[in-house]
Amino acid sequence: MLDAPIARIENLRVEFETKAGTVVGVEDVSFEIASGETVCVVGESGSGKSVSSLSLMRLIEFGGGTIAGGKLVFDRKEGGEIDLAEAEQSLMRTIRGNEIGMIFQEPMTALNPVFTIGRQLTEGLKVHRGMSASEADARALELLREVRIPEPERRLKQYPHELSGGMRQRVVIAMALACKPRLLIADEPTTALDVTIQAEILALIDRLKRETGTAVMFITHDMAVVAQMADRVVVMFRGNKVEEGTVEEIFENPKHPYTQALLAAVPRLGEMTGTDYPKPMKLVGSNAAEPEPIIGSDETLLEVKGLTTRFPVKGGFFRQTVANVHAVEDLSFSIPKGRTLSLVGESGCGKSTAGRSILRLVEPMKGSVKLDGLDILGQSDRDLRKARADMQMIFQDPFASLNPQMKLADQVSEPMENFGMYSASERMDRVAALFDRVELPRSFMQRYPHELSGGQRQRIAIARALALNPKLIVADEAVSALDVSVQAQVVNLMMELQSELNLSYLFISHDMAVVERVSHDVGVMYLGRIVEIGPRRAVFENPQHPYTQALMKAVPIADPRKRKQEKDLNFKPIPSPIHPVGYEPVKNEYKEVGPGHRVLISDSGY
Amino acid sequence: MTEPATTDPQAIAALQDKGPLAPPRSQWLDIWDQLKRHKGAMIGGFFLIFITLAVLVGPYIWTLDPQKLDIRNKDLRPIYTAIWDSTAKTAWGHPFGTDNLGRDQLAQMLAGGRASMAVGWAAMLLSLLIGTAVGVAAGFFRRLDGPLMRLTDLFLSLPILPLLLVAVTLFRQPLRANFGPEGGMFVLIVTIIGITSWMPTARIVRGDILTLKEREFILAARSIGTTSWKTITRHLLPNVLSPIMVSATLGLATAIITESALSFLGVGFPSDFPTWGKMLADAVPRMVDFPERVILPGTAISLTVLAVNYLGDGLRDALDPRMRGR
Amino acid sequence: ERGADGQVNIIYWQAPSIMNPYLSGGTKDIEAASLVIEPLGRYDPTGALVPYLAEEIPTVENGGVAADLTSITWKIKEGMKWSDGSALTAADVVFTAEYCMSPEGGCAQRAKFDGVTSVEALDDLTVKVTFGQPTPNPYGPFMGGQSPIIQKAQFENCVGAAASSCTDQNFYPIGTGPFVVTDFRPNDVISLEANQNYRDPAKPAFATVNFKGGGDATASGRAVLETGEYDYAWNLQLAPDVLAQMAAAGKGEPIAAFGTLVERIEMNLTNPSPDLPEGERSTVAAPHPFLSEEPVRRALSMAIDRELLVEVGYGQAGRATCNLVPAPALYASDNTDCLTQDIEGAKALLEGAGWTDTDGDGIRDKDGVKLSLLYQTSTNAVRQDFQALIKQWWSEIGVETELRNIDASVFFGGDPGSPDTFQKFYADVEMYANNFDGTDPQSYLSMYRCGNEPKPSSQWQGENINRFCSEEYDALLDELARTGELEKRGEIAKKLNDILTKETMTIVPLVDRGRVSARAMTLGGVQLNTWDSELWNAADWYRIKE
Amino acid sequence: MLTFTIRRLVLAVPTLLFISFAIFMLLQLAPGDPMAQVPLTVPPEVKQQMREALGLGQPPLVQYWKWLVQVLWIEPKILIDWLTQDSWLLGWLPDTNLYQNELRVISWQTRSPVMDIVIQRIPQTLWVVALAYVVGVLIAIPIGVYSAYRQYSVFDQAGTFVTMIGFSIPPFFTGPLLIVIFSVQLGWLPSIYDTTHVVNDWASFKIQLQQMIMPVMVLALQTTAQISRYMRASMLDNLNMDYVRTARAKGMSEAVVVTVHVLRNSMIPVITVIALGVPSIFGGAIITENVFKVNGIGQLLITALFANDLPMVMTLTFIFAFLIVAFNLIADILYGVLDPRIRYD
Ligand SMILES: Nc1ncnc2c1ncn2[C@@H]1O[C@H](COP(=O)(O)OP(=O)(O)OP(=O)(O)O)[C@@H](O)[C@H]1O
Ligand SMILES: Nc1ncnc2c1ncn2[C@@H]1O[C@H](COP(=O)(O)OP(=O)(O)OP(=O)(O)O)[C@@H](O)[C@H]1O
Ligand SMILES: [Mg+2]
Ligand SMILES: [Mg+2]
Ligand code: NI
Repeated sequence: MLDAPIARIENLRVEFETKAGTVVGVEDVSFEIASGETVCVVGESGSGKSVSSLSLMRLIEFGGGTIAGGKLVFDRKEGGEIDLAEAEQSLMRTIRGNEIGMIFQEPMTALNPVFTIGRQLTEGLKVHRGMSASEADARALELLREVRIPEPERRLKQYPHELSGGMRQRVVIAMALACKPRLLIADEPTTALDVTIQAEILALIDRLKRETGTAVMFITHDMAVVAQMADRVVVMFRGNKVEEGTVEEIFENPKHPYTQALLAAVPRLGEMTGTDYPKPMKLVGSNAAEPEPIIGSDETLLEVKGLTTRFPVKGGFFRQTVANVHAVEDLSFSIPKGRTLSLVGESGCGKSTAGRSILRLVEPMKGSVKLDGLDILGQSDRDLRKARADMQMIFQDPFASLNPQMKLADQVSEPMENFGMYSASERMDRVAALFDRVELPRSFMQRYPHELSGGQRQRIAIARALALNPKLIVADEAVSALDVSVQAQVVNLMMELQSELNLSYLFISHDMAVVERVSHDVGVMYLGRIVEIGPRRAVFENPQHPYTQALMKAVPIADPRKRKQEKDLNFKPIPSPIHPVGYEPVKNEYKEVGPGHRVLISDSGY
Repeated sequence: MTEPATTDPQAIAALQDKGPLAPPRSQWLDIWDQLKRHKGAMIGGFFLIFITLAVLVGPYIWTLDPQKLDIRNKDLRPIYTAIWDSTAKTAWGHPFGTDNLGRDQLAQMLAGGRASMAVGWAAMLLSLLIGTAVGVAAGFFRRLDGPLMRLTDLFLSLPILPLLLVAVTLFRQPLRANFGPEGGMFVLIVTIIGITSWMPTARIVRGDILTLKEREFILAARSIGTTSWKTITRHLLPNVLSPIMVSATLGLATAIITESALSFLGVGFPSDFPTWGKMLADAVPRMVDFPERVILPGTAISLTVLAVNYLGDGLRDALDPRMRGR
Repeated sequence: ERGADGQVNIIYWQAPSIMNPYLSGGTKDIEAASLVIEPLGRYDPTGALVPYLAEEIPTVENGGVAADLTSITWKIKEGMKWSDGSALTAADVVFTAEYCMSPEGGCAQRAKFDGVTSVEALDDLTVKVTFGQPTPNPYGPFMGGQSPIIQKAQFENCVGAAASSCTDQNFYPIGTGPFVVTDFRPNDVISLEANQNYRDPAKPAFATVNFKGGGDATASGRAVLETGEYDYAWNLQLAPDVLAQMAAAGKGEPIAAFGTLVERIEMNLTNPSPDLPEGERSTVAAPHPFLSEEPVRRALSMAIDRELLVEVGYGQAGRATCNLVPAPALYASDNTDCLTQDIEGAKALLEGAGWTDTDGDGIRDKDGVKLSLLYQTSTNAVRQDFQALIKQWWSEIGVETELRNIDASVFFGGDPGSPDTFQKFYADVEMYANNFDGTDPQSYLSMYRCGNEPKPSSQWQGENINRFCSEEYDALLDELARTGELEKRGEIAKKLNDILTKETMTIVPLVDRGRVSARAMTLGGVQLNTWDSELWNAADWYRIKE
Repeated sequence: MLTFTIRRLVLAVPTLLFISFAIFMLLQLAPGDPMAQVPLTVPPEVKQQMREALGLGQPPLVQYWKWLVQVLWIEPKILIDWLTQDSWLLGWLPDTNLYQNELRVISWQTRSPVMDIVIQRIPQTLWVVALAYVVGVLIAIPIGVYSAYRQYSVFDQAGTFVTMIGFSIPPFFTGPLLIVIFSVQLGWLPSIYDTTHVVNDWASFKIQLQQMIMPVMVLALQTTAQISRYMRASMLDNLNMDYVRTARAKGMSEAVVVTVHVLRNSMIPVITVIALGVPSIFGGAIITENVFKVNGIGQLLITALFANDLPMVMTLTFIFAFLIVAFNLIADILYGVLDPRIRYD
């Protein structure tokens, strides 16, 4: 504790009136934040983190909630302490954005799409600081420089959609900082971002805190981020605070069983160092035997050669193709039966496109894909449908990949129905078996997706993918959107299924720690190409390509004693993958640096 | 890495997903439960049922022939006028009064309601059907988009009156032979209203389909080998239900009103075939002396439209599983 | 004094679209034009002929009409001036005839000039019209609102095919009438001002006319009778109770007058069954299965209560009638047999003719033929009320009726391609109203001549709607054409009328329809005229000062 | 954006040709005859002559071609001549004399050029029908905004109720009702619209207002009902967006949040709905125009229809189709202009 607390939450209780009755969002939470201190609030999804922070801003009322009890004591710069829970909205308006700044979770939607960055930045300044337009503009420019946005002058006149996710999040931070607030609330500011950008944003917040002495309330469910940022940690669980302590205490000596379970579920980069084969995680409280490593076989299942996918950019008067997005360039790899190949890389590098091209959900331009000897790209539409029975896909967003209007059982049985497999009653039996398989109670069969949690939903997606007994599953960011604890369970489930059913996975992710956990082989992608590919151990322990090295450096480690320094980070923005029509990229050439470990030596654009 | 010392059962519970605790129930029960909570929808629904029953069953209870002229008893006032005006000509035999030719107003209301509701529902359903089909086709099949949208423009610019006249000339005879004079005209009117009012639905549905198509679950459906037809019926249509519902509620109102406008312009059902719209149109010149003659059908139309609107609101909420249980 | 009374507001619920009656047969256009252009003579409210631009009405007695009835000579009043100040001469009259008789011009009043072989100017003020054969009624050309004189100087370049491109001339004709058009908005509004060169220096009393068109009869009635916004409303075809209620407001009064317009039911003597091949349907080749029987037609007529129809549909503006020619008195038959309803008599008649209800469904039948009728008419509130009433009466005598109403523009459109025109008569009975121009019924009665029926070979043109055919009738018609003596003509005409109505019941007249218009209480000088334009004496209108 | 616009414009040409052809054939099929107004006393031969004088004897394709040339070639020439000779806008350009007395599109009913009549009707249509649309929109937007902001409040419920009632009552009833109340009983307002009225000072403007108010209100009722529904739905969508929370977190007042941030976003879909409704101004007010005798384009169309004035009906429908296509395009462009996320190319 450095100073007198700036904000003190005492026995906060927040309720929501819903049609189903009163829902308690936060039951009983108390903690305090001192200036110059970063307090991380962690906990699984729905534990009340956002609700607490919104209550502090008194924004909770607009979402239909009421502060049913407790105090929110805030120490104003002048005028001493007040209880925000009792304050008038008009008073709150002078505090919000002025003395308390807030950064929201979703950089994509937190900005108003129809106003320029400049306008949104200066708005608060004009209201709280009474600045003239030109003064506000000058200050906005200054702010953008502070958050290190390239070409700040140009940004002021741009619209949010013209910026990348990372830049947008920086704008949101700049907005929160505009009036030099004394308390900054950051609600999962990096969850939606790439590792590399995440690292930069974290460094930025940390630097601002150090330079201005702002108190920071940092909300996240990513323990690695906590380890990186926190001075103190508050652990929340189902609306209650269950534990509080300095970051070291929490990480090294968690008291509450929930905290212990949480920490156990966090995959940590480097955990697998020294092993060759992936191994399911040991979770707290599971009575399963010590997990076995998954060996797989050497027999090739999927063989991809020279896969190239480009998206035409139409333009001009006749809507002819004027350019191509080179999403995937000359990709070659193979996956043996029962093994996992992971593709990692930054957002937009073509991972998803690669996965979809293999299933021909997008049409590749050239190359060959052979699944168990069957030439996928050569199949007619009808045969392709049949071939798809052998390869299935699990998507990133468990919300978006399930039809909100269909019952779960129907969704899981749909693939079987499509292929006319089994009779109706057999199908239901099989669905039930699949529910057992993915460890969901059979009673869920008659429910709708929205009635399930994210993890449960992802299990449904897995069950659906398994329904056809596929040989290959393409898992596109299958666990990225899940809470750590849930993530661990889903990852374990996938690995168990692999060892039991001898499945092969193409595992697409940007989370290096998870990748380390699950893969036999790893391919690192950059701008549509694989820059380095090889056995996981070789790639992780001995990265050869400069991009791979930089990527490894950016990954936060869930250990407060291994914090990264800002100066370690060195990222260039990814060049555009759009090239005019006649453009022919160079062929990929690889150098073999170890058994099966190849590194791109031709130009990669990095 | 710190291995937890103890395995506390609470920790397992902590990591277990908390699912909904309520036992599963049938979908229709759920929808019904949700609907029950929507007060407007309930009132609307009951009114709709009431009026439907009234026009369906009413004529068997109130057996007076709506076309029967009773010229001696013409221009009777509804019996309730007797409350404030004891000199008013009223008769218990004609509780809603009679019109200028002595036709019983209650019987006319019932028979007229039958026609109006039938036209409204049928035309609305037809226009929904066409609109949804065109909208889905245009949104789903990229190649059909341009032609279908131009077709929509064409239909938007078609004038309804000449269309009706053409249809009457070309099809009256065969339709009359098949459906009888009133039935034939019914089919004609319904068709004309239907094919001149599907365009907004098509536009809205197309827009929604275009955005839905980008959603991951459609891709997922494709990856599990769902055919286009199944994708449309299983995944797309249920998700555009809500804009379709809005179109439906507005469509019913428009259909009833268009029918009345056609009656007003004198191109519609045979003259002795009552509809609410026609009753209203016929009564307008006498609305000062006999306000009930405009008020009765006018209120009937308005209340039906309102009821459908509220019911539609409620159904839209109830049919959306995300809204249910909230 | 001219122009002293300010503005008069006239409302016609059908809006005039042109000011040239030669290019439009519509009453609204003819009447609007009558404010501006005038004929040589007009009919007055009694049907008598009065000279307008002519010195006097030429007759055989005064020598204006040749004794052999083949020519008529008009003398124009001296000093008549066009509104542009130039003098009206015989050349203008001759030109008018030329204009209308030019075949490419599509003159709507061409029938007025039927039989005319030449029109020549004898001198500056005398015109002689010669007919190809003796014409007992030579007052077709230049008489009445349909045949006014137009100015040669203005229309010279508009003869024949050029007629329709002369927009200015057709909208702003130069005339001799009391008013001059200042602004013509087709189908909307006409603004007129007093003609400074009008022959009577004290007239018209109004300086300007605002002639509004459009809407419906109810609204225009309301504008005169209830709100007083307008001074004169034309042709208020409204139910009597509605009209009475409006008049109760006291701002104006309805005025009524009778002419020759008769609302009637026409019986189809041929078979309109859709089962017949096209070309035979509704033609003389296929007689009607039961309407060809006289007792059936008579029974249908007997079942109708005409007085009640009048009460419901027309009030003061109608009279029950049994005659096709209800006026003038000279030609009107005294047949009143049909005026009392006789349901029982009708039943007995049918019974006697062998039409009985054998299967107990309430509909009479004979040899498997049911008395089931399709009854069509044009769309119009009063007609639909009539249909409903008559359907009811017919059902009482065991006749089933299906009603059909057809949009007037189709029903009267004469399109040979449409199955719904009154000429095609694809129905068993149909109802509409018709009248004759002027006071002589000869051509009117000639419509029912044998062979004059609409048929495929004549592109379904023809006026013998019922497909009536009688040698006796045709012989009488020929006799009428030869007869010049009025008494005798009257007798023959009455006989013809009775053949069609009383004796054969081919035509079932219902109502002698008068014209109801409305005037504001403050508008004086109005004399409703059904023989000519209602605005025939607009020059005499004035404002009644309180 | 520009290429998009040009592309769509060029594509619009075949579309319009196709639409006009389809409508032409439809009208050809329609029964009826321009001689319907001619009394029965006029003998059939005369009617036949009149028909031929109108050019009715020609085969339909020839008629269509003639009409097409007249509308797309001759009428524009007249417009250009007028622009360069009489209009103040382009009057400084050298006078052109493109029009050489070729036959224009002539109405069968009035024997005058169709376009002249259409132009004559424009003021009424703009004064009443267009103004009603504007009024309707102006009323609808605040209603929609407020009912969404206070969803399920009394105001919201009442708004829904009133707008739905307004939507469900046909204008042939509301019109006469207003007339009976305000013209007959109270005598405040004229029941018949004077199209010749010229506004040149305050007093005449007041008269214009008086005669406009009833038809405008009757028409606006319909517009209001629909637009406010759309507005409400769109507002509801946007009120739950994250950026609204961001704006509040910045300390913006509710007024700013709603009227600046949310309104602008919600207007995007509504603007296109509004734009797409504009064409109906020119054809959709038939009954109201008739009731108040406003005699605008709608009344012109209906009289032409009943008189079977084919060139008039054809030309009006074509103008209508043109407007529909044009406003489709405008709606798309507006969408792109208002929503920076959308860029057509
Ligand atoms: N507007 C609302 N209406 C009803 N319940 C709500 C509302 N907002 C939040 N809740 C409930 O309050 C609880 C806490 O939600 P909160 O958003 O604070 O979770 P969180 O910890 O921020 O989760 P996440 O990591 O997913 O952001 C949840 O159970 C949620 O269902
Ligand atoms: N349907 C498409 N049309 C045009 N371009 C596309 C399409 N899909 C993807 N792209 C482009 O292809 C490139 C690769 O996209 P892809 O989705 O494969 O990236 P990713 O590595 O999966 O990124 P993320 O981690 O964000 O999911 C991107 O530049 C993207 O903009
Ligand atoms: Mg949250
Ligand atoms: Mg991706
Ligand atoms: Ni550890």
